[in-house]
This record gives sequence, C-alpha cells and structure tokens, in this order.
Amino acid sequence: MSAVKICDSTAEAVDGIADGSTVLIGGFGLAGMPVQLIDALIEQGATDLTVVSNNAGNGDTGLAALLAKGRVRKVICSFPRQSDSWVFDGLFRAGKIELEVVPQGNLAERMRAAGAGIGAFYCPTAVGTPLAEGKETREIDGRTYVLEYPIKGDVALIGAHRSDRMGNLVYRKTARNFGPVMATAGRQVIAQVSEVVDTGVLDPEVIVTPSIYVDRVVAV
Amino acid sequence: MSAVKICDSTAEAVDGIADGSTVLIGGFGLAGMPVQLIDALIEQGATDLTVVSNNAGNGDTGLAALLAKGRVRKVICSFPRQSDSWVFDGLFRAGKIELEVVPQGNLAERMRAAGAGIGAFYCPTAVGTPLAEGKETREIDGRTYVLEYPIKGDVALIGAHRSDRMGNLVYRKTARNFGPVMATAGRQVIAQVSEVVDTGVLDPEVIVTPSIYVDRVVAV
Amino acid sequence: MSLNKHEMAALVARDIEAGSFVNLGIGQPTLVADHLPADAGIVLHTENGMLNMGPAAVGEQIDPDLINAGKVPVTELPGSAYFHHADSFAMMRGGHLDVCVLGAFQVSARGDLANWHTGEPDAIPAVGGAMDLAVGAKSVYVMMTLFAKDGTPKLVPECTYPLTGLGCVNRVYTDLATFAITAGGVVVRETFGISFDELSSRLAVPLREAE
Amino acid sequence: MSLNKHEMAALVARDIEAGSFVNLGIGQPTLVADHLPADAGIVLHTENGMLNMGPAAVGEQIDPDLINAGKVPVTELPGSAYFHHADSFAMMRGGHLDVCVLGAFQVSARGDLANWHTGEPDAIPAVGGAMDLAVGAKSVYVMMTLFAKDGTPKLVPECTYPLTGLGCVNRVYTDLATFAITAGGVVVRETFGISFDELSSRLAVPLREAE
Repeated sequence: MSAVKICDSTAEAVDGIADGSTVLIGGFGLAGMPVQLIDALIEQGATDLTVVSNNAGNGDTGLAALLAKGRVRKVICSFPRQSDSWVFDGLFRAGKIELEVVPQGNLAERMRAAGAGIGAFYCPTAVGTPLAEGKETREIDGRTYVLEYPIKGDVALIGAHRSDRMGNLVYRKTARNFGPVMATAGRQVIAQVSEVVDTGVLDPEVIVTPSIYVDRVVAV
Repeated sequence: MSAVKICDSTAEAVDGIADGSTVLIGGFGLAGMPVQLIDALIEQGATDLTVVSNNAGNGDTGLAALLAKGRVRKVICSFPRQSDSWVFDGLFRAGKIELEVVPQGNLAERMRAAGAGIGAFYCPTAVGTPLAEGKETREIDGRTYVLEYPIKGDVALIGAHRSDRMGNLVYRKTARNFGPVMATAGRQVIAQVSEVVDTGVLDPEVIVTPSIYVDRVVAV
Repeated sequence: MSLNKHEMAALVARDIEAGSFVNLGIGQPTLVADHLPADAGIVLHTENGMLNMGPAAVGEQIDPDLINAGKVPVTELPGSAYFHHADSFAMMRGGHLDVCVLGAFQVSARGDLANWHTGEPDAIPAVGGAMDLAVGAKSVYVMMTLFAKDGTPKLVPECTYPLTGLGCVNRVYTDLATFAITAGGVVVRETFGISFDELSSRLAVPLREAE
Repeated sequence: MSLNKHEMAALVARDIEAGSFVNLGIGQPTLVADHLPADAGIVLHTENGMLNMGPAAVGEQIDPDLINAGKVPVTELPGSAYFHHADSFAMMRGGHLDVCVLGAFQVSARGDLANWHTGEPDAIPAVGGAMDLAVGAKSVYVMMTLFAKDGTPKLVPECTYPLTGLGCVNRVYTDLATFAITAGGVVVRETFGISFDELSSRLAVPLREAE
C-alpha cells in the first residue's frame, strides 16, 4: 500500500492532486526546484492551491507560471520579493493572492514539526518583531519564545538527485535544502530525480530521505 | 576558538570535565557506546554527575563501572532495567541514585530541541501515562500533547566511526543512534572514533555530524 | 485448538498489507517477520535507526554495529537506510509507519495499552520506545495470550497496570481469538478452540461478533 | 578618512577569531570573506545548507546545485558538509555559530536590529533568514554606513523600522566608526576621519569612549 510508484511521466506523477490542496514545493533558487513537476501541475489543472515554498516564483516559468494562471490562493514563504518576482508582486498588489511571510528557519522547522508529530513548539525567532504579532509567547529560562504550529502539506513536490526503486532519495550539494523536510511533512510526496537506480545501488549510510516518505518518483 | 582538537589519548580527551556536569553518553547497547571515553572519565575522577543515556549500564564495565564508583547522582534514560543492570538496580534500590525515565523518542527529541534552540515542544507521547503526570498538557487540533523541555549537556561523549581533522563525523550502521543528536545538545562534544582521516577524505554529502558540533576527537 | 505464538504471528502477518512499513516490538512480535511473504515489499523499521532491516545475523554476518531494538544482531536488505534516533522517532511519532506490533500486559476495551510496567511498587520503571511506538503508528496491533498465567484476562474494561498509551490499539491477536477495537466496541474477528459465548463469559468486556 | 566597504569588511575580518564558524549575510557582509586569513581555519556557513563554503565559483566551477544564501554559485572546500534546511537553521538557532555578519537599516542603542523591511506601506514583506540569523549566532556583527543617504543616522536610540531581532547586535562596523553594544551602553571602539565629539554630536545615541 505504501510502496513507491515509479512513474513514466510527470503527468502520471502529479495525477490526482486535488483543488484546494496545500502543496509544498522544494528548492532554494533553482537548486532542488522541481521545475518539471510544477509544469505538470500547471497542465494537470488543480486550482485554489496554497503553496508553501521559500520564494514566490521567479521570472515567468515554474512557480511564477502557476501563479500567473491564477491557481494559487495563498503563498506561505520566507522571501517573496525578488528582482524577478513580478508575477507575484503584481498579484499581491492587486489583492489577488494571500501572503504569509515566515522566517526561513521557522518555515523549515514548522514543516519538520508536521513530519515529526510535534503539536507546536516554542521558537526564539522573530520575538519582538511584526512577524510574531498576535502570536502566543512564553518565557522559558529567562528567554522569550513564540509558539509556532506545524505546516502540513497535502502534497509535496520535491527535486532530488537519485532514487532507487524503493524510493530512497539522495540529493546533490545545496540542492538538498527543503526536500528532505518537505518529504516528511507532505501526506503525498512526489519526487523528480535525475536518475532512478536499482535498489541496493545507494549506500544505506548516505540515504537522506528514506523510502517511507516517498510516494511517487519520476525521472526527468 | 571552535576548532576541533585531535587528542593523543582518551585522558586528554576528557580532561577538565567538571564535577556536577550533565554528561550525555551515546550508544544503544554497545553500538556507538564510547566505552574508552567512559573508562577515561572514570580515571579522570569527575563526580556528582548527571548521566543522560538510553540505558543505565550493563555488566560491570563502562557506564556501570562509573555508577559503581559512586560518581553519578542521577540518571536520565529510557530503559534502566536490563538483565545485566545489577549495578544500577542495586544503587537505585538502595536510594543512592536518582532516576528520570523518559520515553526513548522524547529523550532524543528533547536533546534535539536543546541543540536546535527550541524552548519547549508539545509531544503526543506518554499522554495519559504515569510519565506525563504533573506535566503541562494542551489540546491542539483535537489531540492532547504534553509539554516537554530540552535536555542540554555540559559534555557529550559519543562514539563515531571516522572523523576528519576538522571533526566532521560519520557513523557505522545502527551505531549512529544517539551520537548525532547528542553532538548538537552538548556544550562540549568529545568523540571517540576508529580512525581520523585527512580533511577532504570524507564525502561532504555523507557527513552526519558536521565539524561545528565537535570539540575533541580521539582515535581508539 | 488455541494458537501457539508462531500461529499468532502468522495471523498478524496475514493482516499486514503488501508495501507496508512495519515496526515489530521486542519479544514475540519479532516472530511476525518469519511469516511475511518475501515478495510483498514489506519494510521493517527498527527504532534504533534503520529501515528495511533483514533477518537476524548468524555466524560471520554478526556485526556489533548492526543491531535491532532488542539489541540482537541483524542484517541489512537492499534498499535499507540508517538514521539517528531523533529522525527515527520523528518517523514514528509523525505517523509514517503503517503498523506496529507490540506485546501487552493489558489492553482495554477502548484500546488503552499497558505494556511497560507491572505497577509493582519495587519494580524499576523502564519504558524504552514503547510509548513512542504506541502513539506513532497508523495501526497498533497487539499480540499476547488472552489470559495471564494466573488466569486473569488481559483484555479488560479498564487497564489496572500503568498505561503506555491511550486508545491506541486497533487489533488484538491472542491464542484464543482475534479482536478489533472499534468505535462501536470490541469485535471478535475469529476464535480458536473456544466459542463466542464461552469467550464472552470469561471476559468482563462486552464483545460483538464480526458480521 | 572614512572607510569604504572593503575596509569595513577588513575590520570585521580582523575581529573574527581563528577557528570560528561564521555566517556572512547577503550583500556587503560577503566581502568579509576576502579578508579572512586562509590559515585561520575559519569555516563559513551558508544557511541554505552547507558548512565550509568556498569562494564564488567562476567559469567551469559553476554548478547550479551549489549556491549560497544569495543564490550565487559558490565552491566547496575540503571538509565541507551539506545538510537540509531544518538542520541548517537548527544549527543557527541552537547557538552553534560563533559570528554572523549582517547588513542593517538601523541598529538601536540596545542592539535591536532592523534590516528586513523599510516599513513602507506598499512594500511586500520578505524576511528570508534574517530573523533566524539575528537570534541564533553567539555574536552578531552589523556592517553598514553610519548615515543613510538622506543623512539620518542608522545607529539610533530606538529603531523606527520594523524589527528583525531584539537586543541581538554585539558590534557595529561603519564607515566612520566601530561600536560595541554593551550592557553599559554604546562604546566607540575607533573612529575614522571623525572625532569622538563630532560623532557624539551627530548621533542621538549616548556614546562612551573605549578605555
């Protein structure tokens, strides 16, 4: 039942993603960005999405193209504003998209909490800043913390380097970034990889995302 | 200032551990157990220690020998009672040692929180059981959680497989267990390894404990 | 005829779907591994930090760095992976395991589990990963004899031993019957050498027959 | 003579002890790397998941999978290590980095930092890792010009821009002076082309001379 599905196409990989889903999208810059899965999601047509990703799209491709099609209701990210984030900027200024800005480490930690069954956690980041406004705080051992809640995904789209036929994943260099965390936080995890290798080829010591977290894999 | 010290002896590695320290001791069974560092700690003489480890010593060697010398005031562990834990059993029944029993996953997660700067976290484990008695609880999204606090160490003694000259560590198989977590939670981290290799020999993709966490290394 | 522990293990194994990720608790639950079909792609987790654990190691296979949660030397299978304790228990607590199989002193009609402490005043408490397992897996299966050596039932209205987890048990496999713990009560799925009526008379828990 | 950004970077580098683990923020702080002695064993962290980052990649070194927090292609040095975002920010939040160097819009006399948002009503907020860095490192060094382009001071009694972190800044390196933020107030460590008295007259923050 939990066994990974090695897909023949990105269309097969994203099949069934429902309207209204929360979609975690990996990558930092282009490193680890599951570009082909995003393209397939655009084709697939799911809409009213909440997207969780570090940025809010660059240029006119990938996540920006998904936004431009009006498929995204809300973005949860750490850094939407970039020199080439004109698609997001336009939608935001027109009031056509919601934004929740989360410090980058809190974004990662809140997804980690979702994947790890943690109900909430006290975090020192953002204390005393506008991003902690309205949030519960607590002093512990003389330091003030903000209570932060998990971010779960219905789906996670991630980019990895290689997968074996069981769905064990390894990454390359800083392309690792959000992939392993999102893989734990997504109910359904879909990975695009450069290569699918036979099971047993990857050294068990170096697997970063164990197969238990991965539902579908497609080589691109 | 933070650079790792490659020690010539286990005595040098444990030099300066203070009376009253909280000492995190890695290993699960003998796998990953820093046996030679514990022996050196016995020689070194620090006393009134709080020991955090999965078990409370086996037979008459290692941690059990440290306990037998009367150096340990309190043990925080998940599973003290084993077929060969007679040293701990005797001290406990004689009222000569304090015990805090912590579910195994909470032991790991509380140290992880200490290393990750998390002030406290809501955990579903042990809700409704004697181990949650007296602890604060909270309902989040219809589920009850117990508030758990970090466990920090003054010192962590861990066993790893190889270190490079910067202190990057890799482990072997299930001997990885508590080592990487304790390395983040100890103020001073001391690792015994089978081999110290030149910096650059370990693949940057496979390093489990980065050098930033490691203070002293000794090959045994 | 009542079942022996191997037959109970076989029944548990029968109910584990192909492709499941499974943790087998220390003791009798480890016997379940012997009955899992080799081609079902069932992956075993051991909470000390490994997925796709293989059978017990023998002879030269024994490696002190490769043990299971019971500290027994084991082997790795192709596609196994190692991880540290915080990651391993995050995997459990996060609900990623499909099934865990545990022994028990008592299970209550609501699915409360008592399997870590007999409650004797001079017992030294030791919990290990029992509470983490109870709370984490999508389904918790208990494997135990239905009656203790002194004849008292282990499936009870309320646990009298200290609890391991609240309302966490989904199924109970015993030598005399298998049970499903449901929102509507305890359902007897099948019996072995005992009638439903006799079973009902010997347990203080209200039972329903499977449809 | 006031300092240019390279001279400021050199001053910051001078104050980083050998063997330190350091995060250099996006923008001018990255210039500090050019002034770190090669033999000091200083290890650079980039919050997108790497320790012992090397210089910017050029030509064939460029690898799209190897970038820094500013998304600039970089290189690896012997002894580097990769990790995911949760581990990387745990490393920061847990207080394991010795120093981080950040730019700023404003720093208050108490060490409050404002460097993520100008507070303009139509600005789209974007924080990235700024708040995580501010709260995590053992020492936070700020590198900035002392006065904004409109002549207003950036070292202020109270920040008027939205805060990044409370009381987190330890030292401030500017074109005209370097400052230590201490429990006893703001200490001027050295000045460049300006007297202590003139500096005091141009800032609304009470200053003390270093002893």
